[in-house]
Amino acid sequence: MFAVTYEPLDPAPLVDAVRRDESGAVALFYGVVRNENMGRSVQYLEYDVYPEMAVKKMREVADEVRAKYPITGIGVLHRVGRLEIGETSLLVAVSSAHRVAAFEACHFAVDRIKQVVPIWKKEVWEDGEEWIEGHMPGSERTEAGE
Amino acid sequence: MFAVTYEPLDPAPLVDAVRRDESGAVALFYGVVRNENMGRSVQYLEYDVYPEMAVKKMREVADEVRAKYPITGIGVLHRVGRLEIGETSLLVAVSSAHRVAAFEACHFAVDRIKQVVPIWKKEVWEDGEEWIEGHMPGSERTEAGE
Amino acid sequence: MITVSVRLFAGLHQLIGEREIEMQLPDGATVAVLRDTLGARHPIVEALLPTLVCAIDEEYVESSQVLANGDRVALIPPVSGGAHALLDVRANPSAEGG
Amino acid sequence: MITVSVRLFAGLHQLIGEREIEMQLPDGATVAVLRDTLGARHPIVEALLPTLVCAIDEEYVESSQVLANGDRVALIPPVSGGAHALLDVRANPSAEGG
Repeated sequence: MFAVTYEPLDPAPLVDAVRRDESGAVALFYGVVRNENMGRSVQYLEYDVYPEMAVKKMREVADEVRAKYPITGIGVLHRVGRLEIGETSLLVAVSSAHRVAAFEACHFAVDRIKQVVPIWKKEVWEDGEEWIEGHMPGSERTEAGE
Repeated sequence: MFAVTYEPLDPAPLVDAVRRDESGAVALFYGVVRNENMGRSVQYLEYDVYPEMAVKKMREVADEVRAKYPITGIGVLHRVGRLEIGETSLLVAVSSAHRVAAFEACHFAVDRIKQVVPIWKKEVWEDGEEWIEGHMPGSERTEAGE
Repeated sequence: MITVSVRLFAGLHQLIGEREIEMQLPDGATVAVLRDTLGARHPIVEALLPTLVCAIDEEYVESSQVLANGDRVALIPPVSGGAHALLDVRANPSAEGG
Repeated sequence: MITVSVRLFAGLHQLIGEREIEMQLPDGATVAVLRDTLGARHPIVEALLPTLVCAIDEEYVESSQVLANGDRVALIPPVSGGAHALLDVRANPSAEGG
């Protein structure tokens, strides 16, 4: 299960989808909108996505994880659009026979997803906003609050 | 939230309970009944528990995790009684501002829970059963299928 | 004589067939005495006894602990991940999923 | 002349105010030409252009890639974790929660 959606994320079907009868462990990661980043108080986040490519890249990350760890299943859901503090933006579920592989593979998958999946977030503060894009040169401009 | 129950486990209230507005990540671990162990086909598991002490030890593990990692919340649910293949026996949820601490603290918590919480499981095969108790001397006897 | 209640778990519970039993012990009896007395009364569990640790009021106690009348004792088999390392009894973690 | 459609995301989308635009380019135009042309037409995004990578049919392509009439081009800003390491453009992961 690999998807991008504007709706709230539901972990239950994702966990069901990755579990096999050989699975003894499932590691599930929630990326959550928190109220602070780099010392600034965040009001909400806005995520943008290139949907077709995002799902394709999620599947490529899954292949990479399967090649690297003895897992029995993997799935990724990403929410986009406007998200409030406490809402879940990302779910990554990995199942394995044993817990060490489930934890390590899930952690690696999250790292890779944040590197290669074309999804961007804009932080909105009381006095401005900024697209968080690997410190692209334009960030000073948007920081001024356009 | 720290509890032992005979009912199916629901992760949603556990995740809600550990999340704070400062949390950017939640790592959730599912221990799941799998169909095979040590080369033998498992029919189902039976868990026994010393309930008062189990919850007390869960809380001690949580204190240990809080002292070791910068987390924002932790909770543990363990199911006991008879569990079928694919059912969830253990949920451990850890929240943190950042994902590295959430993953590492959750993994550590699961390891410690399996070491110190007085909960035991019996594997039931087609031709016998055994309490999995750190290879206690009596295991040969129960292996014969009493 | 003192009377203590003894809670049984896992293999011990299954072999004896009771969740909780009462035991009469001489005044000044220790946990070790309780264990020996249980083995004499239920020879089927004798092999398990050396692996057990004992808790009173949800705290682990040593074998030398003297019991008091009315104590609720729990006899705790090794946890799969090696709980007994806590009391240096033995710790052979079983290979386990999850 | 060829006509390509260009999809815009994140800051680029916000600055230009369109999700997708059409651009006329000379025959044989490369991705680099497209980028320069976009900068000339929308000076407000000029500072962003060096950081963008380009995808056609959901595959990343180099700046030297020659465009064909009807291509659907996506202009992709850096992902926070450093997607652009893939093409050796730049990778400055932002400090990020989650």
